[in-house]
Amino acid sequence: MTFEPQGRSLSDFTVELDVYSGPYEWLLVLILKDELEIFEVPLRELVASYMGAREQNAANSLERDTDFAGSASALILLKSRTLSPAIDAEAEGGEDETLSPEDLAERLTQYLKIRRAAELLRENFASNAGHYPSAHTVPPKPGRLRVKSDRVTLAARRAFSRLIEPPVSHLGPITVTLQELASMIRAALAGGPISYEILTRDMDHLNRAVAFAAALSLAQEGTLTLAQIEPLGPLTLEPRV
Amino acid sequence: MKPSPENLIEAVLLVSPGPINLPDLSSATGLSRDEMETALEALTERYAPETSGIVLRNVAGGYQLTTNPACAGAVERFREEARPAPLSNAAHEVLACALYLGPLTRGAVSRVRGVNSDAVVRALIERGLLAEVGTDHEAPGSPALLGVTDEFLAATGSSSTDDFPPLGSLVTPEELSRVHERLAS
Amino acid sequence: MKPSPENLIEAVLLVSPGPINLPDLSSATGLSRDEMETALEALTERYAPETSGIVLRNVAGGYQLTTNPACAGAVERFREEARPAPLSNAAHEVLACALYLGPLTRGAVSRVRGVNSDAVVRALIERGLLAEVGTDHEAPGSPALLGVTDEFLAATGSSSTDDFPPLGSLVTPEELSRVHERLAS
Repeated sequence: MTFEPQGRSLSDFTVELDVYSGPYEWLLVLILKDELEIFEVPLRELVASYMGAREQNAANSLERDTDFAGSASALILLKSRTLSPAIDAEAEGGEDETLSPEDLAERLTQYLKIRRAAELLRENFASNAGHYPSAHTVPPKPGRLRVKSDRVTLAARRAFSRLIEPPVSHLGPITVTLQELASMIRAALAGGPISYEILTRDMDHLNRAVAFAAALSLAQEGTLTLAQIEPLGPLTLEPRV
Repeated sequence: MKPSPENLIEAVLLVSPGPINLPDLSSATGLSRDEMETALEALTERYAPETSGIVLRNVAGGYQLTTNPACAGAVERFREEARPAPLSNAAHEVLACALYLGPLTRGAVSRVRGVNSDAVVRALIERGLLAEVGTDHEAPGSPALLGVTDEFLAATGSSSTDDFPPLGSLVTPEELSRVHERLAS
Repeated sequence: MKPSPENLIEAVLLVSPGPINLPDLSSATGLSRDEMETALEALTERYAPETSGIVLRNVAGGYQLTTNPACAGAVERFREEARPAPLSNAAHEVLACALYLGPLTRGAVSRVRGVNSDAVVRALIERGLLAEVGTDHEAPGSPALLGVTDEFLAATGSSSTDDFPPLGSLVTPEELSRVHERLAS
């Protein structure tokens, strides 16, 4: 890995995830442009990947750490908002009606059915994959083809506003040491609930922030529960059984 | 040689980019409905997935020759293309909404799923599985209505949307009562 | 089913628009020369002009499936009556490039879109929507310049390219300058 002494400190950080592989900065752009669903980005892996690629002694390590912590926390906020429709609806200004239990039950039932239908579709797609059509098609007779002009203008908008990834072949591959913080938290949880303060006692600011991000991600996955008895009071990580 | 009905149908199927419905097949080949049905039965056997590398499928309201998925590896190597990545959970949910509740607007999809679904809808339109099939003139701003496409039917191996089991049958009464219980508690 | 050598070859032949030579066929299917030759003999019989509407031909460049000339009437009628396959999103994007930025070279189209677009360009030229309208003498190798055709205008129901909304109304000035940077690079 090479470091640029100034400019964008994370420009050389690349990530390898199932949903995306390439420069981290472009991952952020894709998420912000809604071209990649934040829903599908495993934040824990992202944090692990950063920690694995981190070089303590690099000249701009502080700047890099700060930038990463900043953008990672923004992603967490974005993801939690996506997962929480209540906030979404509020932000969009609509749907502030309170649902009666019957309505809520109706909605959940509807969603459950759609969920099941989605599972059925997944099976159908999987069992029908691999049917490729004939390539021996004859060109249609001139004049029979209709092109919708609004699709052409839509395509113009799409093609001309698309951000194109810069070539990254000159960047060396990053070897990711896996899930440092997440496994550290898991190990700590083996001894029962642990307070966030104790867990992060010996950490610097950045590590504390990243540990929090990892804890949130583990909570989302269902590995642990975050308990905070009083608002702004001490935070406890509890293993979920 | 005087071509048989099977021959004529085979030849037309080879040059068709998508599934051909019976009226189009009849008008190209000049065969009667009965002749076509007999010939298609014979061809279904000739191009059966158990014995042939090319298979005859009855999808999206028509007939189509495609490669046998058992040979997909060789085909993908030849085309130097990997199989497209499988769809996400979110994408399957959006398609399920369009299939069972559609045509419906983007807003309606998002309401059913509880999260904004616009990006997923856009990706599915790109892949040709979803399309804007009309306009909801009642709603403010006359938003577009989304429906599944013939390509969706072909990709799921269905002849029509009627091939799918009714939505109500996908959830058991026990599951439904669990939902109500959880809400009551 | 475990596909036989015949099955693998059939499938690859279906997705190849032109003749395939034996080395390419072998690298796609993983078959040895002997296996291929035995299989091709069997397939030549299966797809013989005396019995089949699809025939296997051994032409200069290799092996190819084609329609049986005896079925040409049906194929021609199908071609005349068939509704052409709708254009893909990629095809619409290439047309948009030619319409709004053209005449421009194949390379410029690929740079603007960020992906190699040669195959899409070829298909659009075949369909008569795009044509080589000049030469870029400045560029190395003097590549051809592409523009939309009168047929494109007819297909969109427009009388001239001025019927389309101006580019400035579709994208922001920043986006536009990025596009021009890519064109110039």
